Amino acid sequence: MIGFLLRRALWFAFTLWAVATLAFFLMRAAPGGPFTAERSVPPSVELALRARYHLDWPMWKQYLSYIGPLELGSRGAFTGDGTQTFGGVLAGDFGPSFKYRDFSVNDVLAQSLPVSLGLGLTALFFAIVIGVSAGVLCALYPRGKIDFGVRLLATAGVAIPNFVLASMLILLFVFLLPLLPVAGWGTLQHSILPAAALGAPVAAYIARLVRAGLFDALAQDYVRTAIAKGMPTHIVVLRHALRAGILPVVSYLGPATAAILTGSLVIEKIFFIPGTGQHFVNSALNRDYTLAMGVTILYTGLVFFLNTVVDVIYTLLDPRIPLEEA
Amino acid sequence: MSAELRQRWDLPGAPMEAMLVKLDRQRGQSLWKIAAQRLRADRAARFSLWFLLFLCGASLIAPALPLPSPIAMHVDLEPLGPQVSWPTAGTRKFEREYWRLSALDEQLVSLRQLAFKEWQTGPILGTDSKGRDLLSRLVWGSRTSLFVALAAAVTSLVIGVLYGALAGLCGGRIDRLMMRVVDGLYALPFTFVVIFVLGLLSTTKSVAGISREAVFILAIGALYWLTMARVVRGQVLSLKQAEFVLAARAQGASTAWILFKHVVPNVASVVIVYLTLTVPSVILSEAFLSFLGLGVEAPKVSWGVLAVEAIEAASPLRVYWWLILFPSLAIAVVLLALNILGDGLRDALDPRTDVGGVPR
Amino acid sequence: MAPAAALLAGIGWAMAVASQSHRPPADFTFNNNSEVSTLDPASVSSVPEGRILRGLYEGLVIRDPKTFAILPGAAESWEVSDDGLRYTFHLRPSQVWSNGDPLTAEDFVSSFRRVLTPTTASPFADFLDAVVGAEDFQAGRGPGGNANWDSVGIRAPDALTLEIELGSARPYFLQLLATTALLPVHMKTLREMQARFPGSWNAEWLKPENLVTNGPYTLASRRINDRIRLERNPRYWDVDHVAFRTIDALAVEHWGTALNLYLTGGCDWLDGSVPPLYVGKLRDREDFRLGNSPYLGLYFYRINCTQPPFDDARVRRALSIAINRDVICEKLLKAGQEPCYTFVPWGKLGPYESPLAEEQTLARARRLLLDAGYSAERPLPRFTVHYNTAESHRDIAEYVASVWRLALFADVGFANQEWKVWLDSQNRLDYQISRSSWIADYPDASSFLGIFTSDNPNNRTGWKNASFDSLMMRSDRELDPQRRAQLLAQAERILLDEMPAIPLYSYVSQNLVNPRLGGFFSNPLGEQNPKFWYFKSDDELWQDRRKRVGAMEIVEARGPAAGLYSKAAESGAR
Amino acid sequence: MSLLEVKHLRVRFDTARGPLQAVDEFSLELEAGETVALVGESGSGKSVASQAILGLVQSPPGVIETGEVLFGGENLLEASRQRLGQVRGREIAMVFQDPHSALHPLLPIGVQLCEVLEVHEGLPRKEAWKRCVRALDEVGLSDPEQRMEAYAHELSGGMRQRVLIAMALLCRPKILIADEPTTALDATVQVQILDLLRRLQRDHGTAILFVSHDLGLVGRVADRVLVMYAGRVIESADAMQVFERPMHPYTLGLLESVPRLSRTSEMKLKSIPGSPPDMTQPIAGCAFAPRCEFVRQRCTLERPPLASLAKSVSQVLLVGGRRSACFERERVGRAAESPGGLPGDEERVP
Repeated sequence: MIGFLLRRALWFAFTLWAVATLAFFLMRAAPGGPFTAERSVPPSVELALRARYHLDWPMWKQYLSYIGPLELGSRGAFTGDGTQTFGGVLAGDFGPSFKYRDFSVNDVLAQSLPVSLGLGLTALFFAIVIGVSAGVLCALYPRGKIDFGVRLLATAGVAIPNFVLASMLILLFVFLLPLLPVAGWGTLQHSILPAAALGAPVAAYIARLVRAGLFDALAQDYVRTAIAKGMPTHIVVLRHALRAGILPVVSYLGPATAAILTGSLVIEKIFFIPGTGQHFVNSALNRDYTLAMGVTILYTGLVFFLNTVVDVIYTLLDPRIPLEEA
Repeated sequence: MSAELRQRWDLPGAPMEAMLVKLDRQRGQSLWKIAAQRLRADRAARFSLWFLLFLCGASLIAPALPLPSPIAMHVDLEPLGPQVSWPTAGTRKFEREYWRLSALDEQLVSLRQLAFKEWQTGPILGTDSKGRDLLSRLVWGSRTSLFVALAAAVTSLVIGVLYGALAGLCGGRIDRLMMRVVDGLYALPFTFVVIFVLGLLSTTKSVAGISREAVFILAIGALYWLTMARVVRGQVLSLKQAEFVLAARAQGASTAWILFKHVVPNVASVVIVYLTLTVPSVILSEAFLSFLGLGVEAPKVSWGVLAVEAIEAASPLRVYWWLILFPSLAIAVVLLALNILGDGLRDALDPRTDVGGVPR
Repeated sequence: MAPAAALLAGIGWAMAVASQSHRPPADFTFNNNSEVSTLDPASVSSVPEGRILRGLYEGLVIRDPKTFAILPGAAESWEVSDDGLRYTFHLRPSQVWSNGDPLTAEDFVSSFRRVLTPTTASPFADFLDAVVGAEDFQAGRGPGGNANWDSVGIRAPDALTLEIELGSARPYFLQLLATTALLPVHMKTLREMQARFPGSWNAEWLKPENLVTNGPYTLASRRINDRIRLERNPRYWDVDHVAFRTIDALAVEHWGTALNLYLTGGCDWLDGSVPPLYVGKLRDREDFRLGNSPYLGLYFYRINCTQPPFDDARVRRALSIAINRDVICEKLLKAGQEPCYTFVPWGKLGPYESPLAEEQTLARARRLLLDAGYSAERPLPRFTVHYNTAESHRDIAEYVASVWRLALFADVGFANQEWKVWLDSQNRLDYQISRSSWIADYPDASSFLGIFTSDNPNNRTGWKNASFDSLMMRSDRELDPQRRAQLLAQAERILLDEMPAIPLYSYVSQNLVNPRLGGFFSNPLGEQNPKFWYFKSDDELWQDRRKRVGAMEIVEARGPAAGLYSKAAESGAR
Repeated sequence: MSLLEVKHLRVRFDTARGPLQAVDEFSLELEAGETVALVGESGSGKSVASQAILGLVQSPPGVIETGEVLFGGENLLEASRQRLGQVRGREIAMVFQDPHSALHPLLPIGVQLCEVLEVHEGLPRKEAWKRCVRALDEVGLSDPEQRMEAYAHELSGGMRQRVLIAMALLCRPKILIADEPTTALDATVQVQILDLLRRLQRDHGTAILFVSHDLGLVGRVADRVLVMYAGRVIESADAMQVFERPMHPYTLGLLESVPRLSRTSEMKLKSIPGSPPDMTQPIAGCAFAPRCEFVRQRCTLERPPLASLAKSVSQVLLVGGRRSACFERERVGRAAESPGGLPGDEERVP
């Protein structure tokens, strides 16, 4: 176990480095910069701005100073305004955001991450509960009306773009039946509609996976054994079949959770939620180099962490697979 | 052995002979033939296949259909709801307004003018905020969407299969390294890459051959190959250990021979099924990128563009339901058909028949 | 079971964290359209930031929200010398910052000095260009090669007196002083933060817990992409005239969401462009203020004048003449936008009046094109219209292109570019025709015409004209309003003859406002000062409604029936 | 009345290529304490028939068309799902062919054992656990305590089959259906398992329906033998009779293909030529005809019924309940008695 985690950590560090490096140079190769604006600033001002964030340095120097807390010389400060120095990613400092100039990237993430986590976990809960129950229902009543209905809904859930779904939910539950707040963030009620919209495709996908997994499991010999033992249907399905049928869901949930927890631009925009999802897109569009790096590293870390968690859970669920091979 | 058998069976009982012939024929059937046979038996899958083929056909000959121009604006009108009654022909004359079409499409449009003259269908599905015909936009949008989806799926297929098969066949350290690369790429946020790649390439005008659409397709295809590579690698790995491959190897077959004779047909089933799943995700990705304004070039339409326009159509002030319903329906129906077809293909290609349900 | 429990626990935790920041609704909530990029006055001037900054800080002078007339702010009075070169401001005695520190003339001197300091990188340093020695100081030139503050004409003879000496007269100098760029900042906090957080002080001094301000409101909290909460500043000199105790500024970018919030009572005012689909639905509501509210913003197409065939003014003029602006405004946009044929929107601004534009006939356009050597037989080479991603830009581009195709036999393509890419290609003159817009910094024709001078970084057309440059220069120095207007008109005449850009229409403010809101005026700059806002009582609301003519659809006016009254509104014509 | 009586059972599978008649006119009687073997090639329908008794046929695609399964006078095919659950595992237990897949891979052995007692006898986990340990001990598993914690993949094939047998016998069922319980095992382990089954049968008096394709194995355990081909019983007899004088060419073929130590080297091990028929197609005559050495024209046109050999009531004593579905059974019987003999040439059809 420890060896496994150690090796994982090593790979994690390497992957993180590779992703960060790739992102760093990819971003700077894209046209336009953080200070390109519709209202052009005088050249001297742009120079000063670039100097403040060390964007006037050669690329390698910028890269090194971004990665580590290297002291690469600083500029003289004058009456309060000068260059910003930051410790580098290795010191846990992602630097100042170029777009949200009153915040460091750490601030931005610290503000938005709990929101995204709250929304994401609610959506995940919703998706897992609905998805698994729907899948089980299908297996209990195979090829009947319920099965067909669930499959249809599941396809619709995957097929309808979530922004369309979100608009429909709003019309339905805010204006037609005034039950829930239309937008904003803060209370549990606020999270219901966005979580539903965010979780719907995941729920649909889980339902399909569970259904397929259960059908597969139900055809296995060990299920026949269980039935021959006289186990009642609910034990057969929930204890025997589901245990095996849920495995594909577990592996799917790794990346899906990462995606859900980091939020969704569309949902956040429509429901006006201050989460991280919009930073993924906006930071890239704004050429907010540091914030974009921050969210990329965050996402990579999350994916890696969740995949590791999934692997551990997988080995707990399936004793046949040693952790090392996961 | 056969001579001996034939002798024994050489009897005046004709029914037996016929049975034998039949038996022989069945044994000789290839995987594909059996699969095709099974698919024919699956009514839902067969229907889906025909539906999709019909759709592809319709979108291919869209220029020749008597549809109004998808981009001609009639801005003085409020959006019209779907017209249930068959509209009287000639309420509006046909306007030959399109984006830059290929030579073939231009020919088709001319053909349409020859065949239908000025006649065109009325707003069967209604019109949008600029007075453009929704049906026409849906049909023309299907061209873009289906093409983009197919092309991206094929891109992902080619890269993914090659990469996955290579990793699986090489095995060992190379395999592990290649899969780690895939893991690493998985960890890159999707939108991030697309935005930068699109941004990067949208300025390089010098690569005139690569249109934005091509870039778009390549970018998406390049993102979907990851899963494909994993799937294929898994298949190849398990097949490598399969007895028939071992047997072929023992007989001294070359690797290439094994690959084409044994591995490819066996991987094909997984790949085809996965392909039917990729196409819908590409259609949805295109919708998402349209939401960001990174989708297809105006005035071209795609289902993604139409779906995005639908967001504005839903407001408590008024719901232009047809602008929401029909694009979503189009996407959903295609996805449904692809899913059913995918299920059917899996059943048909997987030698294990799909059984299910709890016995009493 | 364990994963499910962990999941539930996680939800609980995240919800707890999230609801910690949930506060009761503010007295007044409005949608500010986008997240403000910074609260540092030296760095920003755009409309959303302006609303917040005017609430937080108060400059020497402020503008009347309705007429833009200059009103006393931190300075209770001022004198201007006859030659217009020397301004003396007298600050209100016993004014304090929100932390209790006295507000002195020295605060203004150091704030202006900060704006002029190169490392501050303030884009508005040129607002002070006219001040003696300012340009030299900013460029680091001075006696002995060093920048010398002593030679700059901004001084504080005593704590309550501020003197500004100009090198050449600026007729609109007081208007400049009323911009957000020249608001005072509390330098003491700034220096403290610099000492405490050498790495991140730039952000630290603007945090709610650190920011010290002198305006009607203080910063209570701020969350990115969510809301900024302002709280009434009890130490503000005119606090009795501030109606709302708390104000929330939301950062909703999606118009549909903002509208939903407005309709469900989540906010009291939103502006921004209404999708054309819904203009008709809103038009009759009493809370939709539209039409008679011009906006000093121009929507135009830049032309890259360095490449053939667009280096020929006749081609550019032909392109401009062919476009029917009425169609764009009435059919595509529908919200009362004004067609523009000249570079100063509405053709009129204060004493200024634009020269007449060329006659708009298709024949004339074809004629010009023919003169330039192009016709149906020899059409213009294919060119591309660039625009940044947005549906309305796309629609307009499609319309314009179809006109050019049909009327001028041009083969037009499109390039839909992501914002930064679009800016970049404009900056590098890597385009042929590119959609653009410009919002005036201050209500003066020079704010529009000035961007076309040869050395202006906002020119971005490659067009250069020496006589235009000199006319603009002369108008800058001219004190007599009439003569100045004439000079500017001559300059615009040149622009109209040369057409380095094609003006299309001017923006219009489209406000959805709670009918109860008072002290709120649609104005050409979209400028609002939170100080003047208040809620009308039922009486006043009723009288207002009576005054308005026409059959308006009456909508619910949220807010206390007794109103949240501001004496500022009562005292005088504000 | 017999303990278990199956009458005229017909099972059909709806496959993609059309309906497949898996079991046709299957009848069976099982007395308490008796061992009956069901023998046939794979695909002959023996497994399906044995599973149909407990309603274990997957549906879809399986459909039980007609028939009765009478257990203590109660037709199990019409029993409610609940009642069926009570019978399964408690009254009639089953052991399956492949111990590798018959145990749940993701559940500890102990859980799988205990749940039987928990469900059927309502025992609390602790008591159930104790009894299960005893049961494992009884089937000769070493370290039963530890085995309870183990997972299936940690056990060898023989151990797994012992677990499955222990599981089946936990509730002391009246009938044990053993569907090829030893096929997937090593030869030495096979013998051990068979001995175990016999011992347990002796101890508990359980009736066993033993399904196998291996006639040699059947000889060791069975009292009576039913031979199936293409979904039908084609011969039914006491075990001794079958081995001494098979009366169906298929049974004969099966017997000849059993490796026996007693055979001399020149007595070649035979195999049955050809392969079983495609059962989705209607079969006109005897299903075995294409592979039969004794085939006559009549065989390809008319289906031979499963007829009793007793020509009179008095003969019943002699031949017992012996039945065969072959027109040429006498010839077969004669051929069987002369080892290596060819079918009588004299009767060849011109």
